[in-house]
Amino acid sequence: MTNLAVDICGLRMKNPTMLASGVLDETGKSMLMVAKAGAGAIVTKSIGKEPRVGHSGPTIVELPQALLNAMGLPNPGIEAYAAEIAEARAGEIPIIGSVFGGSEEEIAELAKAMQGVGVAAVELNLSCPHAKGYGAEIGSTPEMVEAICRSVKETVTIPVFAKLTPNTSSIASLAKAAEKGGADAVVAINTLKGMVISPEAKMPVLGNRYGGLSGPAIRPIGVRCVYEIYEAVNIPVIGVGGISTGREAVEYIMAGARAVQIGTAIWREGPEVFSKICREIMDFMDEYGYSKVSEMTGVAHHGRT
Amino acid sequence: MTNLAVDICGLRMKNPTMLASGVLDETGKSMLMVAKAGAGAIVTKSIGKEPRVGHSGPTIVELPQALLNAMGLPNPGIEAYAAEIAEARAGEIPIIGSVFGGSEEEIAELAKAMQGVGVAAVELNLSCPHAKGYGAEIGSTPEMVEAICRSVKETVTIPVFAKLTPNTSSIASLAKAAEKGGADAVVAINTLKGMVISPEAKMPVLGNRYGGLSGPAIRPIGVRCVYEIYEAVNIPVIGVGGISTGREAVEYIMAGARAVQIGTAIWREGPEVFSKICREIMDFMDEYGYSKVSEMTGVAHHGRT
Amino acid sequence: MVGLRIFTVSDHRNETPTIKSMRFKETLIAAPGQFVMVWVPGVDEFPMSVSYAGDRCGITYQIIGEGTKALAMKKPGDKIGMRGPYGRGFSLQGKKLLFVGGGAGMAPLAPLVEMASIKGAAVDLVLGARTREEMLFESRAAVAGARMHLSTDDGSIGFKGLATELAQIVVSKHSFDHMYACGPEKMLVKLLTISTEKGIPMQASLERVMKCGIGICDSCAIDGKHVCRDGPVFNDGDLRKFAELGKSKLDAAGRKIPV
Amino acid sequence: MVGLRIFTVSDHRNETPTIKSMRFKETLIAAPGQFVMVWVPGVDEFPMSVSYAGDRCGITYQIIGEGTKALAMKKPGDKIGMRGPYGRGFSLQGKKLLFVGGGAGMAPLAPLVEMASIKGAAVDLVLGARTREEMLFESRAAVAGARMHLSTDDGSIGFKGLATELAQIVVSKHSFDHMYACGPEKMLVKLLTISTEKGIPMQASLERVMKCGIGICDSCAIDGKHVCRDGPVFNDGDLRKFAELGKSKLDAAGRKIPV
Ligand SMILES: Cc1cc2nc3c(=O)[nH]c(=O)nc-3n(C[C@H](O)[C@H](O)[C@H](O)COP(=O)(O)OP(=O)(O)OC[C@H]3O[C@@H](n4cnc5c(N)ncnc54)[C@H](O)[C@@H]3O)c2cc1C
Ligand SMILES: Cc1cc2nc3c(=O)[nH]c(=O)nc-3n(C[C@H](O)[C@H](O)[C@H](O)COP(=O)(O)OP(=O)(O)OC[C@H]3O[C@@H](n4cnc5c(N)ncnc54)[C@H](O)[C@@H]3O)c2cc1C
Ligand SMILES: Cc1cc2nc3c(=O)[nH]c(=O)nc-3n(C[C@H](O)[C@H](O)[C@H](O)COP(=O)(O)O)c2cc1C
Ligand SMILES: Cc1cc2nc3c(=O)[nH]c(=O)nc-3n(C[C@H](O)[C@H](O)[C@H](O)COP(=O)(O)O)c2cc1C
Ligand code: FES
Ligand code: FES
Repeated sequence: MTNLAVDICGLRMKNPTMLASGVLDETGKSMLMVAKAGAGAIVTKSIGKEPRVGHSGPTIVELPQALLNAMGLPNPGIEAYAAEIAEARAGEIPIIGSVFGGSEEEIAELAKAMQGVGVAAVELNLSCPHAKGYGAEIGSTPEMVEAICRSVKETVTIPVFAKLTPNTSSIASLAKAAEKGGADAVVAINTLKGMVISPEAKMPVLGNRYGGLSGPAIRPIGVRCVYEIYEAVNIPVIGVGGISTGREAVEYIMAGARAVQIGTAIWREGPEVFSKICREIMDFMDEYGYSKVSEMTGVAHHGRT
Repeated sequence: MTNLAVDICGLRMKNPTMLASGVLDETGKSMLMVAKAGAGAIVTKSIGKEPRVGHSGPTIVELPQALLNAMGLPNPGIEAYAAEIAEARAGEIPIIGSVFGGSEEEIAELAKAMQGVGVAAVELNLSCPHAKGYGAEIGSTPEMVEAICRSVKETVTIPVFAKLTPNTSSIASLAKAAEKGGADAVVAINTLKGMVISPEAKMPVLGNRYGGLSGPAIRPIGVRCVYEIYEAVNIPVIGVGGISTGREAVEYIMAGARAVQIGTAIWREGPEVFSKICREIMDFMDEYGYSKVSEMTGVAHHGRT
Repeated sequence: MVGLRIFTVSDHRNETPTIKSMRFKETLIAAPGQFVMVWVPGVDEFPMSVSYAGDRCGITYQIIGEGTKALAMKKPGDKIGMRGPYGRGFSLQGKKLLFVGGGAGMAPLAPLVEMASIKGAAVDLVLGARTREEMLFESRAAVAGARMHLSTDDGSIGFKGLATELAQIVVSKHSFDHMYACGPEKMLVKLLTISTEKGIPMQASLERVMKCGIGICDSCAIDGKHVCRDGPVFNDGDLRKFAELGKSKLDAAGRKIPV
Repeated sequence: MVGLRIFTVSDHRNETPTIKSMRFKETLIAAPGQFVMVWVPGVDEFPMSVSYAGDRCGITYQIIGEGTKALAMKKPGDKIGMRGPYGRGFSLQGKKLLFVGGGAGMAPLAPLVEMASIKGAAVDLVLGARTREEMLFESRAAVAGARMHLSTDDGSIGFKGLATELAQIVVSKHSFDHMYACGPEKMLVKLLTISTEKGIPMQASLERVMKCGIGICDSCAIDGKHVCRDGPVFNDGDLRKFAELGKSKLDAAGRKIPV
């Protein structure tokens, strides 16, 4: 019997797909809706201490195979957001709380608050490419990644996932640093820093000028990152970036991912993309004789490592 | 009168488009053909000291908006290649010799040989993401970039272009290092390191596993890099990555590029893409009232820097 | 770029002292009720209903804040960006139709009134405004053949009172088989009660903060649905299920605030 | 992925002691003369003409080096990758056609022979091989209705000598309005002379090292044209312009070597 269930650091997921942070996860009811649409777990929007309105518009540019976004980490602040998480937990799938902050202490504090609200794990956004003083700006050196992971691990008892940036010369070094700092898993990748200029307007389109590139265009970069990380660390890897079919999810899994996250695919396909991807993974496993998802994890390294 | 001519470090180009290194430039006759098709200048394939057959196949994966390649820097070696350059020079547009090597000395020696063959400028490939010991492996820290540029500048009298990798947390730092080392211009970007896995074959598709992503998918990353570099250095920037229309060339120019290079667009559009792009740039300039290309360079920074 | 297109202002005129229409040289195919994200370069981007679809497309907007103020400065020949059209517009059903438009809410309704008339439906329009000169698209609807019912808060023309009060009166006198509405959410809530009481199916266009316009950012969420993708037009079945309708919405930071 | 598709071997058989045909369960639409890039996972990728197009598509290959050796090991049910079809195939013209195939060069010609027969053209085929048992697709062409002219280097069957010598004889006896050829480049050069002398238009399929298959890497260059994109089939006009034809080609490193 083909079985899609996976276990990541004790989180039991009925299938290996998670909602990626920042997409349809500002409200409890939307997260519930995505849970009903078939996701195996939900990562919340990245939440900070205080409410933030984010960047001015445009916050999104649509491209043929990608989105460029500079939302700017809008969020109602951890206090107000607690009610949304409480609502989302009715969905009976694991809720992973994503947090961002400007310092070790702030991130640790937020992680603790998340734990208080009852999330199953916390994901540290060390990788948003377009918010000054947050995200990738504090997650771009192994030293910072290690220090932040360590602080958080000293503060919470739930599993800690470190979400890493691909805007680096060595994501494997960042992953090793996360592992050393005690992270229970790494998530790769966040968006790639990009820009679109309107020649007619003579200026960058995004209100913030710079944004993060997501969607099918970045998938080869995400797969490569997961492949590199898998060879560098022993903790689980969660793959994300441009997945919109079961085959593409399997690509990440074979590169080394235990589970995958899906964001931008919702743009073209709606939340139904989760059940579609799960069905496609199942079909692939049936055809190629896999009975458990974990049998596929990392097989693309076979005979190499 | 709308005029497409540009001048880069003394190289007079009839239009701002150059053939990017590694595409249709292994033979003199192909370079001549591209010159006839309308390119303003030609960058040669990256040439090393000895002949190299490159990686085993597959060397290319076609994606909807990108190519992933791992040619592996195949080339006949500088000695044999001299004849091809001699042939290409009949095209009466500037030929820029691209070189790669494993050390400062080797690169400087190759640059000197290129100068001997009569190229108008030399481009240093400090950025190929898929050849062990070359390219990005030696061009990923500012220290190395500076040292290599300095060695080359001490060795040749023709202009030196440093081609940089986007697989870094700060391409602006690499550009500053190139400027400090004496480079006359920087070229950005080379390909992004990526991987495609075939789930059915359970392995990476490329013979070399890792490859470089090029084409429309990477354009927002290239534009961002040029924009960042333009704010960081005073030497000219040459933009490359995913350009296949005049509008997209203008995007790079407004981000700060004095000229652009075109590679992957030839895949879908053939070498005729050069004259098409030039016509489209001309149309844009006519409509928006620009008479010289240089009037557009960097205008997307207006009111920012 | 798939989404964003540059449009050239062809003309720009005052519809009322606070509402302007901007038309463009370019064509935009859109169904009544669909919207675009309007980019005023260097300022902001915000959602606007397509008030004129097809050739010489256009939008009609109320000057509210920074974005619409900057839009109001644009002259013929100037360029702005728009992406879309997005969302699900109105679906034209029935033969005896009641339209209720409050304030700038007439923007998405006007092209639907025209379409309904062309298709031969009988159209009654309850048009509400603060005062006489703020009445939007009154003549446009009249020219299209709608039977007009005007209301103003100050009684400067027509019925003195709320559009919903006038709608209640109209509904009690005539029979309708479909209602279409756009305007303040309190108005929509009352119309929904009328729809329920009288058993008249209703469609209404909602507004929420919209950042992406394409169903991914959650800023326009209402009870797990998304105004940008599932709406902006919802039918009475959906509307009745929305616990947040007329009560709460999200602000730009995602905080729940009263409507 | 746009290009690469996975194909399942349906059957695999020896055509001659050194040439095998591999057919697949899947369909591949390709014109005669077009080629695919064949990926033997874990080994290499190389160009092969499509020798069977449409349903149960297939390729026919000579065992040369590592790649084709690995291919020869595949059994029904095994999977390989192919991308394509690429390039410009043959364009069928004329009514009285002369085909000249040398060795594995019959692979792209066989489907064209079939197509020509179906369209009612008269087909003469000069088929050359080293020895009798290396004769490729002899019966396939005969079944299609081609008039056969065989030549072997060792005289074990048919004319003893080169296919070009036999072709010269055939051409002197019959009249033709088009020639189609594939085989060793020296053979093509001689046929081109015949084509020029007799004024018979000719098309021939060329081989060069191919790495990308899509016209960007320059490895298949011949006088500034690209076999993968401008070819592999060229007409006599192009062929005559190629100074490198029969003389030089590039090796895998891009060095010019003798053909
Ligand atoms: C689907 C949709 C279609 C719309 N169509 C139209 C239309 O056709 N014509 C039109 O005039 N407007 C329309 N709107 C509303 C319009 O988007 C806002 O009025 C506009 O964004 C205000 O932008 P601003 O930059 O001028 O104001 P901001 O600076 O963004 O806001 C100024 C003040 O106005 C308030 N405000 C912001 N948005 C709204 C809103 N939606 N309603 C009421 N107050 C608001 C803010 O809270 C703030 O206090 C539509 C909205 C949606 C969601
Ligand atoms: C457009 C095109 C269509 C082709 N169609 C067919 C076909 O239908 N059937 C078929 O059998 N072959 C065909 N070939 C030739 C085929 O691609 C090569 O024989 C194959 O690449 C050899 O691969 P390998 O890995 O076995 O040998 P390699 O290990 O790559 O090479 C082994 C030896 O063979 C030599 N060699 C390599 N390529 C060729 C070549 N093209 N011709 C002669 N010797 C070569 C090498 O130089 C080397 O010495 C075609 C080539 C092209 C360009
Ligand atoms: C609109 C949008 C908002 C995002 N917000 C966040 C965020 O708040 N925190 C975060 O860690 N990642 C955020 N991301 C990144 C995604 O979680 C994901 O890493 C990335 O988009 C790649 O996956 P995808 O191609 O499936 O979207 C956001 C992405 C998008 C498109
Ligand atoms: C097949 C191929 C081969 C390439 N070879 C080289 C090379 O030898 N040296 C180099 O500096 N860049 C090389 N590049 C990178 C291009 O010059 C260019 O920087 C990159 O492809 C982005 O531009 P594009 O999207 O227009 O192709 C190669 C790219 C491709 C697709
Ligand atoms: S505006 Fe982003 S989800 Fe609706
Ligand atoms: S095989 Fe690459 S150009 Fe022809």
